[in-house]
Amino acid sequence: MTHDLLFSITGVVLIGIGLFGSVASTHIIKKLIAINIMGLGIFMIFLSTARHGMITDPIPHAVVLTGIVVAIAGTSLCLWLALKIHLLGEDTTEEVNANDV
Amino acid sequence: MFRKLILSESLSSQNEMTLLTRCALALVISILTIGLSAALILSPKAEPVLAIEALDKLALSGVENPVTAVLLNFRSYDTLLEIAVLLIVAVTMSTPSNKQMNQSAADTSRWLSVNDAQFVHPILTALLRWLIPLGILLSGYLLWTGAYLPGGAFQAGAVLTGVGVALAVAGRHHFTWHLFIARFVLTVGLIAFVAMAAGNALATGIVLQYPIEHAGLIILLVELAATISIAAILLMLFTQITALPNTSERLKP
Amino acid sequence: MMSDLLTPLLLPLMVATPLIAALVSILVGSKRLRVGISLLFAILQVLIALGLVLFLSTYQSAIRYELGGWGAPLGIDLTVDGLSALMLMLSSVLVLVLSLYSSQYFSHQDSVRFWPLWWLLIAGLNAVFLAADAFNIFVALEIMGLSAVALVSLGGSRAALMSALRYALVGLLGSLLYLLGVALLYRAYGTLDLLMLSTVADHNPLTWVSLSLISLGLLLKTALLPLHFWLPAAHSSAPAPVSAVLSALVVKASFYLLMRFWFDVLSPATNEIGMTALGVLGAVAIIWGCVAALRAQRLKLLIAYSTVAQIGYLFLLFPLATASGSSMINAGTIAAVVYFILAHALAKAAMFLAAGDIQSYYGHDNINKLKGLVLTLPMAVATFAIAGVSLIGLPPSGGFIAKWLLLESAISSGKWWWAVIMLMGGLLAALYIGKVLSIAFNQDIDRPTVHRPAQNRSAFYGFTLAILAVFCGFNTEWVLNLLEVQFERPLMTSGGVQ
Amino acid sequence: MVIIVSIELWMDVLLAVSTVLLAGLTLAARNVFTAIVLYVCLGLLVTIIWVRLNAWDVAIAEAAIGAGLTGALLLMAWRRLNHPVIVPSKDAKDVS
Repeated sequence: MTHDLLFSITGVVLIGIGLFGSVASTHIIKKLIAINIMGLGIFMIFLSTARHGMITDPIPHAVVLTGIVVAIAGTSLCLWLALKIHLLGEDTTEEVNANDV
Repeated sequence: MFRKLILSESLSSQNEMTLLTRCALALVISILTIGLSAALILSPKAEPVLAIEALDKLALSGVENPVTAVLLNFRSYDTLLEIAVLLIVAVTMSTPSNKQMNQSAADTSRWLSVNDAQFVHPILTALLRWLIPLGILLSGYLLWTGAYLPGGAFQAGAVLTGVGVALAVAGRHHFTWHLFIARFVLTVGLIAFVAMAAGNALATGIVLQYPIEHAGLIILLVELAATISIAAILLMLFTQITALPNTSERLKP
Repeated sequence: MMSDLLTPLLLPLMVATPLIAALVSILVGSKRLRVGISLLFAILQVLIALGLVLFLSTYQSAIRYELGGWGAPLGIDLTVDGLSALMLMLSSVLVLVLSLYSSQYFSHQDSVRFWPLWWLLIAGLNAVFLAADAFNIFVALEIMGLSAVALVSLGGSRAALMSALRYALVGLLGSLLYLLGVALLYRAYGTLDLLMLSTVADHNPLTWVSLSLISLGLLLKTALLPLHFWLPAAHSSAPAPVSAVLSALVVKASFYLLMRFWFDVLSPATNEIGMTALGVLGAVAIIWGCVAALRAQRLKLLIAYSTVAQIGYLFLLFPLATASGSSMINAGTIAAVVYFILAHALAKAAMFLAAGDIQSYYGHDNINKLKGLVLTLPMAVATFAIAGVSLIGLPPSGGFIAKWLLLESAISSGKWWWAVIMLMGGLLAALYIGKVLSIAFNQDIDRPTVHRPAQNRSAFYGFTLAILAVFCGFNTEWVLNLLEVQFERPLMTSGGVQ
Repeated sequence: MVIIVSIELWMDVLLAVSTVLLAGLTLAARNVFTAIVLYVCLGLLVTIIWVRLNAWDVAIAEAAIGAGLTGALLLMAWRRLNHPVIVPSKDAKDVS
């Protein structure tokens, strides 16, 4: 029991770290890494939930597998967009103010 | 919060937030983390009713690995939609990439073509002779044993992607993604899934319900198609992101 | 008898149709074929949705479909009740009109990616409206979110790509917060099925935390005020039909889920403070969105800010749904909000289409340079004006009915101050729409620099939507009746408020 | 609370603590390249945890997709983003 709780709490801490990183960091790749770390934390909660002594619940496992694939899809879409922007040239920072024209 | 985004390294020292806001953010998130942990510690875990039901019905699913049973039978609808998620990214990236990337006259009328690259990685090329058959074999093994042991379409697809990535990185081979055959390979997983759903609806009257006696075989076929698509899409993500506007610079360390 | 057996099949068909359309449009090589097949599937989808709505309103019973024949906790179910049938109907009608518009809007090069992504987006939308499983909603949200991002990026400009990237990051974060909430729910109750969750969920810290996380994730996707920062840029830099579908349907899908979770699935965990907080944010969004729309220089940006304001109205549902002291949920408020969704979706889509016509004719959409617009593009101005009537909430439009119902429930529950906000919002909306119209009717004519012949047909589609927005003010009875079709359990009448 | 002194538990505690530390280091890294490398290490460490949690299917997928392929994608994208664009793209400039 403590065993499962240990990894659940680890998951929560990972989520905290990831959440902070995804908001606070400005570099696109670091933001994506942070979001992925947050995903790892969530998966950890799912998988630690799956352990019930002798029985292992397969449903969270399937859920996490799906989650991993969705995560890489999202990550690569963001990377591709970043590259497209980079290939358009010009400077690489962008401050789009919500109020500008 | 998401106002400023930096794409290249040189500017990464800039911070959007002042130290104070960062501290405030850290404080808020640590409170949230502690609250969440407390909620987890205080609340009991549910009884594994669903797990027991899943393991009970395993015999009816056509496979012996419970995770494969969940992914391709009990909750196959999620897996179907998930392949659609991958397909979205594939479609987004499938534009014929910038013209200038192919000065080396790679044959773009074929899905996989051999080009006269200026630079070929000698060690990788030698390694590839072993890696490719080994990878395909391992992928097939993972797919086959996915029915009873850990493994299945995702793992097999990922291994197959590894083979493709090695092929692309070695420098001799080039993938073209907007051809019909490539588009077919990208979609075959979803096509097989939808066809299976429709076929099952005709056979059993319920969408996605397998006829029990053939369940194992149908699952294997759908998984095979899904493996091919997953591998192709993941490989495409990699090749589309690696393809630089000028190939000559690509393999410089 | 036969129809009873076949009707449930309409549920999986509703997801399968757009998926098949997406697959076909990926495989088909010629543009003409792609467009033709897309229109065919769009019509098919309207027929399927119509079948569902007819079934529900004649038999007055909700439908549940067990995919794979396993049944709820182990398998995944699809469900449709009055609310979701209405959303499906709305989305399929809008999709048909927008598909017709898009068939002319996109050149061959763009259409290679547009049609598959378009259909995948619609598959995601339909999957959200039909979903009865918490994790399935996550996957459906991802389909919707990622394809929306991809469609925004079709704009191709730096601004479009940048806003798509920001939208993608926000969307990913939102989905992850939602998934975390689902993980906690699974830990606490051992099930992902919404119907089961709604019967077992009770008032405890874990449920409360997971409701907050799910709400936060969905609020990010719905763009309620402090979390709206990504919306104006994304909605205003996308191609016109994409902007239309984003404002009309995509933000509504996540709001629909919020409604489900607050009033249905996790209602025991909700409390008055949370409800009021959401209402206050909504009120601020109304005022702030209107002011920002007034200050906007670009037409599409103005329309996007107006979306921020209109989303605010939707959130007035939360404080108004329960009369103080009573635990009964006011059905009139739900109906009002559903009316808001319908009327706003149609009016906003019409406006974006009109703006798209203006932009492709003039080559820009700078409001101050559109003097004399009424002479060059009279249809676009008419569309804008009629849709504006509904947004302001003037009779006899759908927007009027929505506001009327909402005002009524605000007064009857004794919370009249919300009514003041609503009236102010209407007034401000009249101002920003009046501003555009006064420039359009200005005597000095700005000659367009980029001259692309106006397409009468594409102007017609926007006009149709605007007329529909007004027209949906005439059949209130029918909508209210349909909304009463619910599952056999305290769906939207359960009281969890202390 | 009884503290069970077993090797397995200590191993898990060690795994958990090092995972958290590694995640913190990954995001604290000044250099993006370091962050990517640390993230891949984190992915491998987490793979071990998945094995400890009896999730072999997930462990295989995590090692291949989560750590391997994601790491490769991040690395490639990072390399390209730092690479100045020589030929200005013909893609559409800002329309607005």
